[in-house]
Amino acid sequence: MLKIDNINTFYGHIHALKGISLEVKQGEIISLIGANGAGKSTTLLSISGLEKPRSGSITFNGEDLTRMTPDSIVSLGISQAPEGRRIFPSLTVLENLELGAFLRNDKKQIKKDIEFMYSLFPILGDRRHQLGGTLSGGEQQMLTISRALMMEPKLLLLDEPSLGLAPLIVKQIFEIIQKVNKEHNITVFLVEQNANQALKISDRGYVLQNGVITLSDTGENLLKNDDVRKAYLGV
Amino acid sequence: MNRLEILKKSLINAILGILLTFPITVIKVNTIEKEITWRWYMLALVGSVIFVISYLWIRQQERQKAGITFKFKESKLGIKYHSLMDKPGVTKRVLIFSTILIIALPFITSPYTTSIFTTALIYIILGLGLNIVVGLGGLLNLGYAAFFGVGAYTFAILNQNFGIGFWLALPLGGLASALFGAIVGLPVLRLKGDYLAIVTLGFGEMTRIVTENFGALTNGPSGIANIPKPTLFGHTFGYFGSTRFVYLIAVALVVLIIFIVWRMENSRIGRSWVAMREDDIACEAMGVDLTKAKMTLFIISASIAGIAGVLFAAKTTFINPQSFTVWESIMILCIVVLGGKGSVRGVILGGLILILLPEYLRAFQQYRMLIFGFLLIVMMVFRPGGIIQNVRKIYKIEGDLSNE
Amino acid sequence: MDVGYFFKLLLSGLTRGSIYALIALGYTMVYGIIKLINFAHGELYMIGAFTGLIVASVLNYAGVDPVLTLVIATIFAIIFSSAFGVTIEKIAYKPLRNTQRLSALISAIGVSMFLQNFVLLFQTSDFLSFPNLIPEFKFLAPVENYLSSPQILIYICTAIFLIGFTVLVKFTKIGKAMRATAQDSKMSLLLGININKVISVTFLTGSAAAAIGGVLISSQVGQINFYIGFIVGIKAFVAAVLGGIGSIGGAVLGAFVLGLVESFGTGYISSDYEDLFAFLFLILILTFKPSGLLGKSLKQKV
Amino acid sequence: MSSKVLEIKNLLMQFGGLKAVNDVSLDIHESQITALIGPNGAGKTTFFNCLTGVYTPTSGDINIIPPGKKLIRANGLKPNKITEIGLARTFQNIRLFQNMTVLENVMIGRHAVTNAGVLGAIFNGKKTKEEEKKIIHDSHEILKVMNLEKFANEFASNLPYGAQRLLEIARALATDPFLLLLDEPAAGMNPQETIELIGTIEKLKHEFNLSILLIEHDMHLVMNLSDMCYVMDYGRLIAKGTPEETANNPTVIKAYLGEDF
Repeated sequence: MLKIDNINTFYGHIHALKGISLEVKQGEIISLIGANGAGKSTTLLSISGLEKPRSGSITFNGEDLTRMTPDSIVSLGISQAPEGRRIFPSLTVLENLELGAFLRNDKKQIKKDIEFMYSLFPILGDRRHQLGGTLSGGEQQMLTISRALMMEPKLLLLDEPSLGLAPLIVKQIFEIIQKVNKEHNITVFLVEQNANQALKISDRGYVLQNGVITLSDTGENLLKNDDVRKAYLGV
Repeated sequence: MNRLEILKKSLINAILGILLTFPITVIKVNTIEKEITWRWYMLALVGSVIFVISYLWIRQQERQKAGITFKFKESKLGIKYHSLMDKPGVTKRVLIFSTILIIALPFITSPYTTSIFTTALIYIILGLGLNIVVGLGGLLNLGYAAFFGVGAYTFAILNQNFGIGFWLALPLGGLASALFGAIVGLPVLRLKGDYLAIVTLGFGEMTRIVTENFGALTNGPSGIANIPKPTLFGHTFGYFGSTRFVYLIAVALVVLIIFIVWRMENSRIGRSWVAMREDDIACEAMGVDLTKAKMTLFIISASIAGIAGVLFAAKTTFINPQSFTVWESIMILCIVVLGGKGSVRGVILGGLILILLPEYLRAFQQYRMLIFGFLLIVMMVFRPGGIIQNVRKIYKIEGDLSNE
Repeated sequence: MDVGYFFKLLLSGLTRGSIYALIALGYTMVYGIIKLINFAHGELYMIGAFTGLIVASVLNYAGVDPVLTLVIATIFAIIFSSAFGVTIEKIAYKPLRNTQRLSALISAIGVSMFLQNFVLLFQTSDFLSFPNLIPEFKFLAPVENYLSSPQILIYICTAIFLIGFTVLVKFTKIGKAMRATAQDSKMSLLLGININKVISVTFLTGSAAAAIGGVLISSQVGQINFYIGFIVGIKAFVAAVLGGIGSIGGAVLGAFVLGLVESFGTGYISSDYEDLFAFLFLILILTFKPSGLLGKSLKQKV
Repeated sequence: MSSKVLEIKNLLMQFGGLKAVNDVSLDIHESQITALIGPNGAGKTTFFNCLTGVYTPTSGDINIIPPGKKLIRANGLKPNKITEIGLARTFQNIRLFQNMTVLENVMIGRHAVTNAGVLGAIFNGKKTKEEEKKIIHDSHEILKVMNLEKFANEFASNLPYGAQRLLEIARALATDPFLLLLDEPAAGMNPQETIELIGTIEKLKHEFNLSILLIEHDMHLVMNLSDMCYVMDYGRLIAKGTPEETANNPTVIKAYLGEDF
């Protein structure tokens, strides 16, 4: 479905991604784990077209993304919930969700989908007319994910959904990720610091170190891998 | 994009440009005679100018996109320059030579040239002063000309009423301006970013308006004339002599202020200013009193403007409120940003360019301000960091300090 | 106290306020979206006024009906002002979107100088008189000492524009996209919003408002020159900041407050200090409310 | 039990109708590590901001008792004053001076304990010169302790993430505090880095005789480090005790940790 082939991305003079290749297949949950600054977010931003790789290609169902603008990439069905939540603080919960469906025109279905999000995260339903900025961190994260789902994505990119959240909320979020993957057939590409939780729900995983992919295997195997255990699981 | 595509795009831009400017360029209205003149030849004129500019513009944009930027160090001239300068003793000789040149300038050129260069030097002083606030402290001040004006008027008024001369007025002007800075600073420094910018602009305009209307002291819009030129131990100069003398004083003041600014930048205080610019909240948490730091910045920068003001009054011997308008403040800001904010060399370069360029663009007469505005845009689009990017002295650990 | 005089000042304050509101809107919208003080915004008002004057003169001297002339002139003014606004953004601001804001400000100053001198050069530095196109409204006869036809027209046009604009921003898709872009442009990109389009629409709407203001005020005052945009631009900017820059309601409120302050200040205190009141009031307000009347507190999240 | 260095009584911080910190009382004792945990939006960071002078609390008392000195009521003091008294903090979302070097970042921390002024800067006399030298020397020492020496001349923005977090702590140490306030020091660190951080914090506590208050989500770190643990939810304190006690407290599990912790 998504194929990244040997991309190199630069931030000014910093070589952030050094020839990364990876693949995401239809229906999978894939996680990309690695330390801060390894280039995880850059990988996601490159897919969404916010960072342009200097070389290499990114294809989605055969279409080359590297030459497309961010909005046309979204229209292909790739949505991203970026790091740090980034909800619109002065818009209401409802308006935030509506903006998630910006490229859609089926008003009735949009309404239904919003109700569906409220059923996934009841707390959002309670706060629908509240401004995004007044939500707590966990609620904001829920809003970010549901907003990304409002695009009816084929591929959902999640950047650190558990960052800075209380353990209880983290658990909930991961359950929802699994749920949308299984029940709604949404492929998920997950970038996580919390390697333990992420690998547990993933079909496969990649380990990124200093802009290079050093390991790739099934989630299960990576959880057992000694290097991974030492560096990312704290064992 | 290849050349043909650029040409095609430029052609389209030219046509769009013609359409855009049509009413203003082609139709001329004479509302007194109630006549309309249609200047169709303008179509060709405007079209071709836009075509050429568009071509150059797009080509340069393409070059920058491809990562080709002009680096002096790597250009032919630059390589020659650096290989020459790296030879031992050359730097010293160049320094001596340029010092001599700078001092000799008024004696080898016309008084007119000397006078223009003096103006440039005054603006360099202003640029250096504003640079402390904008470049180091990151506070945008759009009313800087008011401090300049306070210095100039202090000299003019003190001279008219008490006969005080240039040399005594110089520190007094700086002091008056510093005091004014403190008064302005009190309400202003709580504000941040653009709020600060507009309020300083407001203060600048208010100062000008009060000056224009407070005729008893300032002589209103017509200003104060007959301000004396500086003397040397009571000796007065003739016209040529005093032009040269003012120039030399300006040079001396620039050197002195560069020295002071340099010392401050590399001190505990200067460091706290830079930290404040980087992140004011963290800076405060490190124990820096922000109010005090901002106030110090503001006052020092104001007093530098005050000194420049006294010098300006002495140079022109005539001042009126029109010399201290918003546009003047904007000019000084342009010097700082164009040259490269935070950099002393940048400010010097910016001052020379912004003052000398319009003077020597006089050949183009009425076009000069048009070209000048355009050049500002071009400069910012293609080199937004200014001509010289800031090179701050960085503290480094050399060797092992632990055994000292 | 002379009640009549008071009302006269009040109404003229509202007129000023209306014009400031139309211009301040553009300032605040552009600021909200790209965080740029568009120093050249006042120039768009001037371009609007000039285009209006030129078109109106051509039609007027050709003997076209005054009301029709005014309508056509306003439409042309809107078209050309908007085109200038969008072009300026593309040329002078877009390349600077990711650099320090100060550089973009200098670029805007460059644009302002350029446009002033462009009009000065191709037209004239003298004042040009605007043809008298606004009909006398008969129903105003009983109050004609206080309220003139142009004033009524200014109120009506401003009200219509403000209502239309509110609808645009609050309820349309592009309006929502504008608000989203203003809050987080990167996130808006990730939602599939074409922010270049949003920014263009912002400049277009802002310039259109300025053009309307330009034509209206010129036909009231009766004459214009190339410099009218600068000082009005600064006043409108003051209004936008007064209300809390970035806040649309704030800009409108700030504009009317400023208009009234100026009108009463010149009427009751002294007309010599006309321009002083605006700034004095601004400083007073910001001293007590550093983020403007309706501005959100700038307190950053720590 | 050792003596108190900080005493909070009935602290209330209200934003409009929202009580972000609601009637919180807690004490911090000398040479102890106190942890403050709780769900997101519980008001922990707001509580921190009240202590460090970023916000002025609506009501209640913040009393600082520097070891061997008199009690100081700190409500409404400006952040730099609080730092001068001896409380230093780090920030949840790293706030380094990005375009300054690592060494310079720490040198700013020495600002409050030095005093060269404008005139000193211009004339650069013997005293000023010596003070500058000492600032560099002291800062260098702190970098050594934090194991950041190798980055000394790098720009802060070029540091790896974990090192940036450490630099935040180094910079805070430079102000000579007796109480260190750490806002999520392990946020975004991987488990390996977190383990190292635990060691570093332990070391600091002993070497500088520091009292520490930390906000953290990483229970591993909290359990390993803290002597005392407070739990906040919806602005209120809902539990206190040793880390083990808190981890087993049913209220805490329900509000924060989840069943299978």
